Amino acid sequence: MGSLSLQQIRKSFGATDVLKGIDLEVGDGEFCVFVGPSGCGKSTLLRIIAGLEDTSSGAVMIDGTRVENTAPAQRGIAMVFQSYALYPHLNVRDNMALGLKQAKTPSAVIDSQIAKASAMLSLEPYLKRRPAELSGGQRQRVAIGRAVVRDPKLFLFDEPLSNLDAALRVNTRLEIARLHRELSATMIYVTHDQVEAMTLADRIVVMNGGVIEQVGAPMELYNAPANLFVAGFIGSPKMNFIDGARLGESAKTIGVRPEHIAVNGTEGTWRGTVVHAEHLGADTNLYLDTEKAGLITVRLFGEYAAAPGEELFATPDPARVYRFGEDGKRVG
Amino acid sequence: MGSLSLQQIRKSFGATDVLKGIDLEVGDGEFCVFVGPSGCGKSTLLRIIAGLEDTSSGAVMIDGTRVENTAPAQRGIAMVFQSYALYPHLNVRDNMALGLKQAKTPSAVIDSQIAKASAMLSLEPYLKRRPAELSGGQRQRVAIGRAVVRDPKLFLFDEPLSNLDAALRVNTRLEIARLHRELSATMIYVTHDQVEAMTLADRIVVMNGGVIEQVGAPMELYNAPANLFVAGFIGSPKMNFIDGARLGESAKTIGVRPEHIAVNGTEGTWRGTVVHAEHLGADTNLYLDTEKAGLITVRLFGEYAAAPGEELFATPDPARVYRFGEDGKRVG
Amino acid sequence: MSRATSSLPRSAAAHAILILYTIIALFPVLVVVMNSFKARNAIFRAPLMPPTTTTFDTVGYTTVMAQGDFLLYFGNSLTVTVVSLFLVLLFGAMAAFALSEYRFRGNTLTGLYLALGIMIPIRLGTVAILQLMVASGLVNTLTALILVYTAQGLPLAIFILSEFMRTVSDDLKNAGRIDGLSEYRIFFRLVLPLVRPAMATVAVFTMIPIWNDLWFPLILAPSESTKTVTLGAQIFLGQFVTNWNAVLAALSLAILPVLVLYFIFSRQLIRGITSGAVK
Amino acid sequence: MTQAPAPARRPFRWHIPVLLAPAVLVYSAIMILPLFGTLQLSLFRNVEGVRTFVGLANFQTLFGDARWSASFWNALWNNTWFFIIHMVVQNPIGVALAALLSSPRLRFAAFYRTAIFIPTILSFVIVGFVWKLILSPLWGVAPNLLDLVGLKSLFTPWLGKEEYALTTLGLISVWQFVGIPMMLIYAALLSIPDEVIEAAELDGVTGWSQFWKIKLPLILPSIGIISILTFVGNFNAFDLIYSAQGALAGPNYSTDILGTFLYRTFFGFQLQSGDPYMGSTIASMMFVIILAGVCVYLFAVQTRLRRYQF
Amino acid sequence: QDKSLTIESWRNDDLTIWQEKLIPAFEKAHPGIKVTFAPSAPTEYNAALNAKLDAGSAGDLITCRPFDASLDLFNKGQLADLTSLPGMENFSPVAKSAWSTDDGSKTFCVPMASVIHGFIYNKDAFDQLGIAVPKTEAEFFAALDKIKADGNYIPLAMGTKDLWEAATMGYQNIGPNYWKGEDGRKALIEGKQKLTDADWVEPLKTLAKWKPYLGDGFEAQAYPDSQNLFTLGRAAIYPAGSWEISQFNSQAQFKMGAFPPPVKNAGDTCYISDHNDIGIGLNAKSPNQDAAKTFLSWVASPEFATIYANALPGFFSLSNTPVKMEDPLAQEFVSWREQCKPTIRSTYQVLSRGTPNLENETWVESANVINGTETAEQAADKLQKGLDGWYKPGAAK
Ligand SMILES: Nc1ncnc2c1ncn2[C@@H]1O[C@H](COP(=O)(O)OP(=O)(O)OP(=O)(O)O)[C@@H](O)[C@H]1O
Ligand SMILES: Nc1ncnc2c1ncn2[C@@H]1O[C@H](COP(=O)(O)OP(=O)(O)OP(=O)(O)O)[C@@H](O)[C@H]1O
Ligand SMILES: [Mg+2]
Ligand SMILES: [Mg+2]
Repeated sequence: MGSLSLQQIRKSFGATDVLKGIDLEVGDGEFCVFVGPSGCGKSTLLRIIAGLEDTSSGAVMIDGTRVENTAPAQRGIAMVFQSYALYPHLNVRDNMALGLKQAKTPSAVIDSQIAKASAMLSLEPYLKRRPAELSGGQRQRVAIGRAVVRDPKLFLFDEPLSNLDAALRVNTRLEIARLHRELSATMIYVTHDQVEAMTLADRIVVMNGGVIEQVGAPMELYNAPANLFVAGFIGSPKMNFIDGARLGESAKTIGVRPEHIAVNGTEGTWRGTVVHAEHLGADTNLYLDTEKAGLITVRLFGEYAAAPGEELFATPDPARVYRFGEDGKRVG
Repeated sequence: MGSLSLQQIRKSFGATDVLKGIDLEVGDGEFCVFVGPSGCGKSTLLRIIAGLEDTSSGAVMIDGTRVENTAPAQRGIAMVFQSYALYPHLNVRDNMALGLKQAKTPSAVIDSQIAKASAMLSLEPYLKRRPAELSGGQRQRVAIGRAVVRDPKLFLFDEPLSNLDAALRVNTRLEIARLHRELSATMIYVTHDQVEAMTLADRIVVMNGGVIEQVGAPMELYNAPANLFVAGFIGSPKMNFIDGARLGESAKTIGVRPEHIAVNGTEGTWRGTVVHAEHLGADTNLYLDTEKAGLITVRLFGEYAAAPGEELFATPDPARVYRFGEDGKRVG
Repeated sequence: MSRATSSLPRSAAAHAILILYTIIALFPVLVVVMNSFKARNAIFRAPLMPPTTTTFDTVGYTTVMAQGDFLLYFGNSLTVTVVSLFLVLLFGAMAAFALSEYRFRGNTLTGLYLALGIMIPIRLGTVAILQLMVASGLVNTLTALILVYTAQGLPLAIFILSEFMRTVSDDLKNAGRIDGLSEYRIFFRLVLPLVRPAMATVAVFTMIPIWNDLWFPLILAPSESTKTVTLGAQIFLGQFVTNWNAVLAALSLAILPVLVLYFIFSRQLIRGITSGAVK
Repeated sequence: MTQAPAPARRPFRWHIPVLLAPAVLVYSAIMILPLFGTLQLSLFRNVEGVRTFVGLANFQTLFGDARWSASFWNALWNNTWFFIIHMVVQNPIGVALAALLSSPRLRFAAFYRTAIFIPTILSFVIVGFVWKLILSPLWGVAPNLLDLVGLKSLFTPWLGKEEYALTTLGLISVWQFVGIPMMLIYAALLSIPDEVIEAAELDGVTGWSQFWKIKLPLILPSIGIISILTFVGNFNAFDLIYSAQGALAGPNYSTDILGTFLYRTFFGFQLQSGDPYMGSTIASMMFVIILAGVCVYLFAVQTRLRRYQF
Repeated sequence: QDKSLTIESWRNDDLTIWQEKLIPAFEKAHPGIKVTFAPSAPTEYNAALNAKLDAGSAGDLITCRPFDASLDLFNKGQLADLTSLPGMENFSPVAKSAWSTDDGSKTFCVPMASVIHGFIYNKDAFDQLGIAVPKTEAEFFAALDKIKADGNYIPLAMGTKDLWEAATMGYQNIGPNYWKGEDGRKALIEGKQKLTDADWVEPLKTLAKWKPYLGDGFEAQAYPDSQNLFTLGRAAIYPAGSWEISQFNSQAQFKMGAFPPPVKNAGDTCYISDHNDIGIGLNAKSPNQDAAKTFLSWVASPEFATIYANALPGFFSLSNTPVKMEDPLAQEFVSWREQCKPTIRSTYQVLSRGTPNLENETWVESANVINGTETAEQAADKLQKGLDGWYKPGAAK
């Protein structure tokens, strides 16, 4: 229960092709994260899975059954909307309870479900408030709670944590992970957050411009990106791309992740000047203007005292250098 | 031009006290980031600065003039709303142009401003679309663009990047930083993102429950948090808090950041078992269940192969251990 | 065509109900229009029969065209209706915005004061209004009618519009304020376009009584050059004899312009909606 | 910390009077002054051809004189019934039609909407004529139609029977005006954000229960408006009854409502010459009744209705 | 400079006659005066006229309703005194009574026309069924029975929906025979008789007996329905006012005849309602007093009477000089003036001055009686009670 299969899904709004043939299999109980630049069609795809939007062509199958003509409520899914979509006239409790009441769930069960969800999302103090009286983050938590209480076989999350603060974000992320383990429900999750994507996903789907660029386990994408786009998209700060010709390499583009470059004050492969240093506490990002490789980013663990203007040598880890061909595909 | 001073700002909605006496000085040209848990009053404070909400009591001064009775438009500010608040009936271009047209800016200037902003925010393809035809992230970029084109002396950003994808996020973040340098405008910025807060801020204001917990430069907060709350809030993953009594310390609580713990397969201070490992590519988070310190998080640079169940020894960096007293204040 | 969110039986039922009600709504109208093309005898002999070759008769229309300058009357009606409508919408929306947007002392009282007008039939004020018009020399001008209809339409317009204006997002108006828009511009550039559906609705409500009114044209502007269609058609309502052919013809014709206006507004309604609010 | 200088006084918000002025001026000059000029006549009486102040004597007559009061209470009760018919027939039908029409991607919605609205744009003369024609026992439209469905025995001359006439007229009025609640509700329904409806779809709240649980609560303010408009409209109604049943609102005053009663008294009818004094007295009573209703709405209902900004 | 005059009227029906015949005739004789006939719908006329007079925007010439409606205007000073208008001598005091003060000393409108009540019948139907024109009530009902039995025709074309039809074409039509015309009417005004007296209840009783002869659903049958019913040949007898003549002539495709209200017993004196209906007066505030008076004098002239009566058969001139009329049906009606005693409608003079208004009540009660929702006695009782409520006989000035 809960497997999903998309076959050649296409969608256009008028003349704009938003999805250009999406094929995807999501196994039962899998946690699948969609990432991709803004506007690439993630929400649209999610809405198609939910049945809120019709496909222009292609098949959506849940548990092996084609569901294009099944009403959203019959698909056994729950969805958290990017814009929350709370019922403005109901208080938090009723927002969560409505779907259950509709399904004639006994009220004791409703109560316990809501108690659970609101504890998990720290919503207890607000159960009697209406959405208009909540802050942005509080609203988002209610939206998550509304999905969670329904125990669906397939969860659809559209950037559910983007308005939460760091602490809550981590908590809720862990709760969602736990939820996933406990319910063994299938989850489709759209996010912009690298950490969320990497930690939650069984598989990450990288979308771009209406097509899937690569599907794979998080570390697979990190270690073996299929092409320039995925390489640049996964990992933060972004992978450094250097013109192959400049380095005398045959590949079109050479990629090195910032964390795979070591710096040294005295010697190294590329000599450069510190342009800017970002001190994040746990790590430090240095922006170096190098003679050979141009402007590169280097990520260092912990604090590293480097003032702009300082001269440094950067050395890429040779085992961790990626090479991309003319067509953007990785060649080595 | 652009300094801000808040004196004893209080605000209540009916019986709920949302702001409980905020005092803050923001210097001219400073970049000030507000962080704090959801619902702590950040948006409310921003709205009070903008003049969209009246204070219950207290004084708001911009450039040394009390502005409580000055219309928002006269305060020389621009604001990016958490809910975007785009004009639904205007296309992207007009959304950005409206304020300028209003100020009777010559149309050549309008054009160039819009060209600049839309290039910076990758909005060129959408200039003729209406907000309803944009994705969430695209809308948010338009909202930022609308503020940017106006060159105000005081920017107010309410979680402007929360719906952007990682790449755009970094770009826009850098653009905002550049904007700040170039315009030397004062900026007040609300965010949930640690990286944003740490990299952008001249000073970070940590709010909690309607009061300011601490104000300081990013690394100051990271290295010298004033209390448990700030220590826990700044830094991700969160600082490990260990009961002082358990470790035989006099302080009530001992705090160690995950990145300040080293692990070793053979020896160390705390022996523990790996409960869960998060592989983020650039770093790895280990959750260890230790005998002496309970459940702790350890953050390691790069990839680290550790399977749940494995036994490991964790050693905190003694120079980086924080101690907190009964009242939550840091004592050492 | 959505298949997932609308089931066939449900939409079939919806269509069935709507068709049934459409028939109920249109049947009498059809009877009127049909009969306007029939000879008098045929109207009453067989009111349900569509005009046949034997009963087809445009005598009604020829009478209408022969008696009085109906083209002029149409023009007058249209002028009066459109101008009053414009003023009602403009003034009404302005006042509604002031009432719904700002908190000021006397807000509720002003609202109530502006609503008084819907509680007493304005006809009762006829004599005073007429005296006012006589004094200002406006008798037998379309201006007199426009003024009266504007006043008459305002209370309802304000009442409805202020309700709808409350649903416009505050953040949006605030964004405008920060953008430096004056309150007037916020009203004209932001709020007005967003309440377009409500404006269209109010326009429709306001327009109908104006178009159909008989009383004020009769009192204020009965002269040949200022007659409205409805007043013109009254010529055929005699004391003992009513020329039903002519009345039906005149009033059938009179439906057309309102229908056109209605179409214009309902397009606004739809356009207003599709421009929709955002998040 | 330096003591902050006192803030500049909040400038006078000129835009409020400016926005209100045109409406208030036109409305006061052309509506309120004449109307209250008329209403104050209720305190006067024509004594020997001279207008004389008589205080509340006219009201005493209206309620004390058996004949006046009988007419008044009759009209008031009829009016109330007329209103009830609209509330229980017109508004639910209007809301239901709007709900059907607003269902997403309904085909021909514009056609239905227009068709249903057409009766509203007809003049009373036509409405009176056509319904008299249809319901007339002589020309056979209604009897024949009933015959078609085998219900001919149900036919009676509804407009001519005391017990049915008012209800029949009420239903005709419903037929004519159902477009108004429909349009208002339609506009309100369309302003509900799609995503909220979609969330409901996902929650399994569809069809009627979606209407009851989601849409209806969100359009309550509009329903409130419609109710009060119906109330005001009905207690001011006049034209339909006047054009269908004449000023005497027959048979035997069974369709007399406050509007016709007022009109007859104020402007006179046939041999009865108009009595502006008693007329104004009745008008004042109507005004009081309607004002009371509106106040109840404004203060007791409207303030409790929650509005949602979408 | 031409003077131009505007005539206010409720007679939409007469618009073409004025435009095509009367006004050209006048303007030809009086160059320099232009006349416009500006009618409004009859139902709105009184109210609109009053408002315009009060505000001072009314036309120069005012078409006068009979009795109190116009008397009121005169008392308010809105109608000019026309007692000494040249041409007024052409009218008898009876003719002028509808537009004179109660004491008859002042007249304020020039009488234009009266209407006579009676019955118009479908001659073809009568011939076909072999029915003779009924002279007495018994014959009348026998004829009705016969028509009803035949089943081809509705015996009587009348409905009660419009109320006034029942009162005017029913009650006021047959009534004078019972209350003996002017005698009864005057006695009522003087208080010597009451509406509960037999003479006044009787016509209601007779009226109640009409019910079975009316068409199906007559309760919802409006006045135009009755007209159409008769002219389309579906009814045999039409309780009529003479004003119907011209329309019926043009619409009915069968031969028609007319008879006066049948008397109780053969040989009884017959009474007919010959009711002053239309007059024309002068707006006291008109700026064109002289021109208007010229016009009014012309209206009082036999020339006008002839054109008018022939253009509108059924509206009979009130002028002393006899008018030659072409229309046979109209001649039939007017011929009754010779055999029977004319009277005006009983409720019009004095008695409808107060509230409740006797005329209005009579409409309602007549309809109730025919509908069978009240008995004749109950109705009479109510009428008298209503009258007693305000009318003190003798106190009338
Ligand atoms: N109703 C619509 N009409 C026209 N274009 C639309 C419509 N809805 C979405 N689009 C376009 O489709 C594309 C995909 O939108 P979608 O909302 O799926 O993006 P997304 O991947 O969710 O982006 P984000 O991360 O910013 O939320 C966007 O370019 C958007 O502008
Ligand atoms: N109109 C209102 N009525 C009542 N309470 C309100 C209202 N607006 C905000 N609040 C409450 O005030 C508190 C602060 O809200 P605010 O929007 O400032 O939070 P925030 O810090 O911006 O949170 P987030 O990070 O989630 O956006 C919240 O608890 C919220 O529920
Ligand atoms: Mg999206
Ligand atoms: Mg906020």
